[in-house]
Amino acid sequence: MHGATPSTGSTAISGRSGDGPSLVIFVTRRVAITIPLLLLISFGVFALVHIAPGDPVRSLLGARASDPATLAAIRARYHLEDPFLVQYGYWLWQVIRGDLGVSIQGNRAVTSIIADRLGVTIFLSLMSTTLVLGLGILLGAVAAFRRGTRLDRAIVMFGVFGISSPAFVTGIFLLYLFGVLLHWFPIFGPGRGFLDRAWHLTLPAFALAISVMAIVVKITRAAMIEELDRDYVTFARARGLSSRRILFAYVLRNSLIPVVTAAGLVVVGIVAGAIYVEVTFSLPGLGALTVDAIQKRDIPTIQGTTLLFSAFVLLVNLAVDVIYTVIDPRIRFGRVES
Amino acid sequence: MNAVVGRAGQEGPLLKVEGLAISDGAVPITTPLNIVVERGETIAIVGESGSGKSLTARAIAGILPPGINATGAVTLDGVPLMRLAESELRKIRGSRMSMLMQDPFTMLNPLMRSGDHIDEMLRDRPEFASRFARADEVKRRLAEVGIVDEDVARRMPFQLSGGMCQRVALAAALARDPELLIADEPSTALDVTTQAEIIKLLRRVQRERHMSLILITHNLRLAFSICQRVYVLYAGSMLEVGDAAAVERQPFHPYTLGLLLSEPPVDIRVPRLVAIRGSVPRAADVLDSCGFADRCDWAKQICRTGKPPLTALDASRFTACIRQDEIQGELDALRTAALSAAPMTPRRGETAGALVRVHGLVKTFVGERGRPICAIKDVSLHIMPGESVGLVGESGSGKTTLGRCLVGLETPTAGDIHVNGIAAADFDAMAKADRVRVRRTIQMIFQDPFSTLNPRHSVGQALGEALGASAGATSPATAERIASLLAKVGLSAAYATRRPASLSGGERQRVAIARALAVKPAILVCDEPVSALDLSVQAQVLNLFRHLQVEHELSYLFITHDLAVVRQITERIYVLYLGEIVEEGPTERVIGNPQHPYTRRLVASIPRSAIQRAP
Amino acid sequence: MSVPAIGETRRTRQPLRVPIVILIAALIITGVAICAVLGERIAPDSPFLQRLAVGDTPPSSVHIAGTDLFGRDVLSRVIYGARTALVGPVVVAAGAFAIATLLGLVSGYLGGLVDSAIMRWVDFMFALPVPLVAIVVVGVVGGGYWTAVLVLVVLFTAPDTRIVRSAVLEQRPLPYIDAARTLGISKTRILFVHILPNIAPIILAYVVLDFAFALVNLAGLSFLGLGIEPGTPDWGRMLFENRNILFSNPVALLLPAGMIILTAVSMNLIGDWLFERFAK
Amino acid sequence: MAIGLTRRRILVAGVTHAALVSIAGTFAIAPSAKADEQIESVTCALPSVPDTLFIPDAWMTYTGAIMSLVQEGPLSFGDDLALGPALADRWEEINPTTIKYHLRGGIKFGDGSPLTADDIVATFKYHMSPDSGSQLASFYNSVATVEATAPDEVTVKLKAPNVQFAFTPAHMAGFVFKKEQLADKKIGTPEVLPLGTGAYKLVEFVPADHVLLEARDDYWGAKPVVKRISFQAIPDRPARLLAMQQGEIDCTFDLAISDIDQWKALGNVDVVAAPSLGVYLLTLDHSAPPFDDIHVRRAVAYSVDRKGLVNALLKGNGEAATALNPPEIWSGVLPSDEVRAFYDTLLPNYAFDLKKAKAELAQSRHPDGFDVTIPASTADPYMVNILQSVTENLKQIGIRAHIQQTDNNTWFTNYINHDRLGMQIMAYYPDFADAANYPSLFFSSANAEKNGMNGSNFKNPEVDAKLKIANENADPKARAEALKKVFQIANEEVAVVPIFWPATAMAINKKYKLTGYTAFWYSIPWAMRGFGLK
Repeated sequence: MHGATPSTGSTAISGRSGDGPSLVIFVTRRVAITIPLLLLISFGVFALVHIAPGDPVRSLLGARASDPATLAAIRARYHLEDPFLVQYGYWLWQVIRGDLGVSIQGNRAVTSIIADRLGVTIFLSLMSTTLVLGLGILLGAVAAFRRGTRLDRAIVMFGVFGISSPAFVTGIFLLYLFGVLLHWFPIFGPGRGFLDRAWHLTLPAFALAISVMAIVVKITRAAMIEELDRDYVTFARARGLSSRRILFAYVLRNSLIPVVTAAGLVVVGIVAGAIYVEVTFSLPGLGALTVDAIQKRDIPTIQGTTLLFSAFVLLVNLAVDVIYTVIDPRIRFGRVES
Repeated sequence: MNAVVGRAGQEGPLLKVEGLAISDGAVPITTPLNIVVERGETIAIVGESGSGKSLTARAIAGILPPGINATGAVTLDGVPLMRLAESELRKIRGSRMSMLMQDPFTMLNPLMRSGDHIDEMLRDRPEFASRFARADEVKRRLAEVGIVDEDVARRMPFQLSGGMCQRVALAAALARDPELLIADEPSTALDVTTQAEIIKLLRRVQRERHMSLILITHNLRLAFSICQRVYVLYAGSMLEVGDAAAVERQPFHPYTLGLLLSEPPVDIRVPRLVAIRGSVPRAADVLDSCGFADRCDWAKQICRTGKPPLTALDASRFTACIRQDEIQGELDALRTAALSAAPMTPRRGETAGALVRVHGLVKTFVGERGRPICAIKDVSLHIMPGESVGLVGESGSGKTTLGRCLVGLETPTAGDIHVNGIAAADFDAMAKADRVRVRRTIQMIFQDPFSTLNPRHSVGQALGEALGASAGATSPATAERIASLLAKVGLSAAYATRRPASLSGGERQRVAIARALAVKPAILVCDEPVSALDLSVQAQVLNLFRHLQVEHELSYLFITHDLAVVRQITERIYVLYLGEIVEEGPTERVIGNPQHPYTRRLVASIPRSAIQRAP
Repeated sequence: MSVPAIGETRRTRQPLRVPIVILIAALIITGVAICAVLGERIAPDSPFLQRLAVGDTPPSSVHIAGTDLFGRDVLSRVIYGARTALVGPVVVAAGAFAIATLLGLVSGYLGGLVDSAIMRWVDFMFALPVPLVAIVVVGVVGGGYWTAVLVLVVLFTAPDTRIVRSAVLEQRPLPYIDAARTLGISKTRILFVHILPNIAPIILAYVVLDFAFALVNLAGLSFLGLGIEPGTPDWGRMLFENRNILFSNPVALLLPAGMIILTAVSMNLIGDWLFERFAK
Repeated sequence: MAIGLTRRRILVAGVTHAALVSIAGTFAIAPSAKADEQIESVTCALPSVPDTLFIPDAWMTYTGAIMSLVQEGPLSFGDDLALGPALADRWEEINPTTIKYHLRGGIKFGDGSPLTADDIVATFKYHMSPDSGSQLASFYNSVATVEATAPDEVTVKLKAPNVQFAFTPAHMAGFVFKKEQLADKKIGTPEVLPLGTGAYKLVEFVPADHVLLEARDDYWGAKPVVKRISFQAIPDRPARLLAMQQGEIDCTFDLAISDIDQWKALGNVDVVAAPSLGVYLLTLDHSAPPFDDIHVRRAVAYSVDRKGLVNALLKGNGEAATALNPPEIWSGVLPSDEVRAFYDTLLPNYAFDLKKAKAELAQSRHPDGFDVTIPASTADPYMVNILQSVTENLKQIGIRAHIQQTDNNTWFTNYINHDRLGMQIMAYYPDFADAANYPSLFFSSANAEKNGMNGSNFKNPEVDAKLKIANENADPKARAEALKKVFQIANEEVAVVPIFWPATAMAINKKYKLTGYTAFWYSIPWAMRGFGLK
């Protein structure tokens, strides 16, 4: 993955300014950047209809009977006679009102298809995010504290394996081992009800988590090692503070900031991984829907899921930036990063 | 070492370090060291970089970095520290022995309010169980270190100045009232005036608490000014130990003498600084000889046949020089000569047309959220051909910005710069020919010797580029031209093939000077060119500057915070304070008789030795 | 303020000590590269020869890794498959970094409007979930292996540009650059003779890491049946095709899966090591 | 339709001269298991569960597999694929363009409301209305009017004689909805589950995931054997296999034929197979180079290893196709053994032979070969794999063939638009069994244009004439002779390159049996056709 390891270097001069307004300004500005990004993404998503080879009407119509009345309806709905940008305007307006069009495979509103599928994906993502953060931070911390030992090397190696083996390969492996050979976990379906669902989604969540966890392990480990070497940690030790206090108030807390900033990467990893994992484990989630729609060239559905995924990633990034601002006083109080 | 007489009425020294040897894996960092600290005593461990002084301090406190280990015995008030478990040691740290570190900006947890650093030290104590009791105590503790502004406790560390941070850290280190404080270069990272305040504060606190203090420093002058005894550490070995006053008066080891002599005096301009040749070796490379032998004028074969032991000369004096009795006479003579050296009269530059003329220069940076930050406000100055001018100021005074404006690295917001009569305020707006002429007139030497050379280029490549690819270069670089450049800065032609990584700081700075000289400039802007160098090397480079000035009729704009350095190298100085020139005049006048309150403060903050110069 | 002299350690050139793990990783990559170059010549059997009458069979003495649905020798196909496993990721990593290096150098060194424009674009690209976009674009636009490679090049360029730019920004304020500027060295020379060699280790490390990431992503696309032309021996495609013969010849699935993991792990290890050793 | 976009997607405007085949008759439904053998519940896996259960919006075999238990049409397919009664106890052809259906009395929907002729009319009209956008609208292309001519009688008038409409009332296209529900926009969603007159009613539906059915007590026909049936989506083939192995599911439909050996190996499973009546073929554009050259076409025909493909891809569960029509589809015209015998006489015999293929190519105007790209739908389980083999063989004789994977829509749109056809692969499954169906689609010159299935652009006046006879003549003998001639010409000219006739298969836990599994499994209430404990 790409090193978005943020600098936590304590450089720079303090700009002494009030804290209140600067946070508001920062968040406002960050939101203001997000909106054009969302628009750009929506534009790309809209353009899919036209990027797709062939007649856009065909793309939107799918295999439905192409009698003149239906064709006319499609043309009218998507304003295909208008210039490209005008079409986009109309489409965007519909999207803003919560209308993503109609799936070509069943005349159903894309929004309601997505609504049906959303639950599984959210459950899966939350579960594996919990795993990624919980296990990832734990492993990263253990590796940092046992730096240079076999345990450290084993953890680092595990991370490298995780990031190197595609989620679907891990998935097939887990499925075969725990589902088929050991019968510990069910091998298909998302389950019904909370506990049953958690039970069914355990293997998929692990497969997903393993492929993403490396990022968190790597960053936590690096940040922790960096923190352990910091002057203020040495100073805290020199003052005789307890190791618990040093761990929690100094090392862990400070090294979590870069982990938070990596949340964007984690979310991208989970979204992408969910696609493969849902396919591997036959889960009726958004990822499987996307792949299915691609295989059937169901453009409206592809547009819907892509827009949703991208918007989600954008919003998480926004949230991460805001959280980051709140938890790191250096930014909250408006320090100049140099 | 047990010969040191304890103060009457006390039972033995507070801290006893015996045979402390530090190593990085199998690579030794120090030979076995012995240190004694009496109750209420202040000692200094003095050494240049690589001497192992900081690690010695950390070994005493039991907080060596991972991978570094120590053997020997450290006894604090009868308790053998090195045999204690980490959990036991933790109870001693902070409450009996505490430590203060060098960089005030990195010593405090950036995510914790400054008051909490003191607060967290108090939590274990029953009388401070309540938050309010602790808050009161934090206030009291901050007051002790001179912070009366109650708001400081609530601020984040990055909102405080370096001096403030150092005070907060001191209060935190002292929060459990330790009997021993180890201060590792507590003032080095601070501005000159703040340095003096922090040292004063340390002394006051030490006296009031009757606390023992170990001061780790590279600054002999500072050590002599506040410590009772001095330990001189060099390449991992103790070379000399003794009463501060005695050592200063009559050093027994050639190294100590060299250090003393190479330190430029602030009050006079000496004809030539006494430099120690070469640079500090690694401890591992000098295991079986006197560490200083290679740089010593008196070294004989005997110095290289084994590590000379630290031997007692009288009750309070120790030296590791085995030829001490033979050479002491010469040492004394040199010392006396230096003290009585006749001040050199600086040569005055001609008063004809100025080489560089700056008028009404203003530089504003765009700060956070578009707020302008004024680095330089209306500065005017001039430099005559062949003249060496000092620009003195602390960090944030705008002195570096001014220098960068002169060589076109920054474009001033307003004002004029004329170099050789060419308007050179905005390099982008200049005609190409003019730009080439200005570039060939004015060059710059930078502060950090470690990044002043491209690590991927050999010395020859760097100089070759300056000769052949710089603005207006007409002829290609040849090996001869490179060799002659190297010769100008006192390096042999063999250096051309070397890479920066294999050079010492002083050598790099020489190469950087040679590179600047490649275009035969009339003036060099030198931005703190020696401040990152070890004292013994600093003198070499300063001598080189002086030599080059005479040889090539160079002008200098010498930017520095160090009055002693400007004293040695400049004829006239400008004092820059918060972007404005507050005082200007001949160097001896400004330092000898400062007018502006800021200049006075600056001059007053220099640690003075007890010994007065012979009139 | 003065840089304190303490803690200044002399950096001497240490002999290059390569950990055993990295040696093994390098050996694996070399092996894969040899397979890629020699392909059919070292394969025990033609990777294309179909034996429809035989069909999928488990490993035997004739076919060490068994055969696939078409009776093709799995081992030979895995050996031959090293070609697409290496070529695509190499093109992605090298292509993305070639573009990113140019953009990053220009953006980081020149600053100003050019920088803002490039960085806005990078911000936008950065907000996209790469694998999802690759799936959607390759899926909708169609086209084969090279479409997938091209899409990944474009998608990888953004994060790579950011890496190069921040590396440039790290070098830019260093005195040796100032010195070169003061001497009037041309911008191009500063960029390519001074800055580029200094950031090259970082670029190299990330090229290697990008390779691993590209390999995994291309395999993912193949696994979904996108990208590569059917019939081409390709590890990802073999996963997709041989998934359905999991029970009759598991090796047909496990071998390419193992090769993907092994290659990606090796590349990741080498990249991490390069980064630790040279770029820090 | 997962595989099924191929399934009579375009209902053939070309076959307008429908034959007057006698289709009236009676048929007794095979008796269900006895009531005392009742099974509590059965879980059945499908490769996917649709997003809606409203057939007009979800024309997939999997929708049919579920809804055929819930809904019924006026008629039904028997185990022999012939038409039988269902909601209509009898039907008659008044004339070639008028059919009357007489409803059985006392039939109730799942909610207890009675079935009326209006419901049938409303259903038919819904499919016919262009506003509704029914995916099955083409089944009703030939219908002029539908009327309830009596409370228990529905009369359908055709625009022209059309033999194929006769099958529609038995197909899932004819499943009858309750009139009121058709007006509800939400029909098919979990909120408004479609009602039907079938033996089961829908209880629970989670789109794309699972469906739960419950047996009705008030069903007009035989008592259902299984009380509850649930359908679970398991798209992944190995996962489905694993689920079966673990006993988590009892049965599954639409097995990938190539997996059959693995299914059989499970031990606790019976695999039930039947001819699917489908066919895989290559079309070669006769109207443009290089396939306008008979030698090139023959070279291609010799390059297809049909037996090998049947072995490798179908694991023997199918037949190498020597002609377009699977033998079973001739039923009613010619017994299948006679068909096979006839096929053996066809000359030349294009058995796999690369030497002959090379020789043919050498004789052609393109002795050095040429480049050709063949689009293939990734939704179909065999197309890409067939082409992997074919392209490899073609490469060996010098034709540089490439596969272009596309989604089903693109592939089909490309095919049906007749735009630069070159070589195409086609998979076709019928919705009813009629021997003239395939030849009319693929060989008639009327279909050699946009929206026609004749992707070879094959035009032959004699073939057209014979097809007219086959389509309009009711006499099986006459039809057989006409069709034989058609196939002889088509074979000689290489009108298409047939590949294989796959079987269709489902898997069922060994403790159960299912006798009534046919090619039309998705249009019949399978749980009522011989399903029960062994």
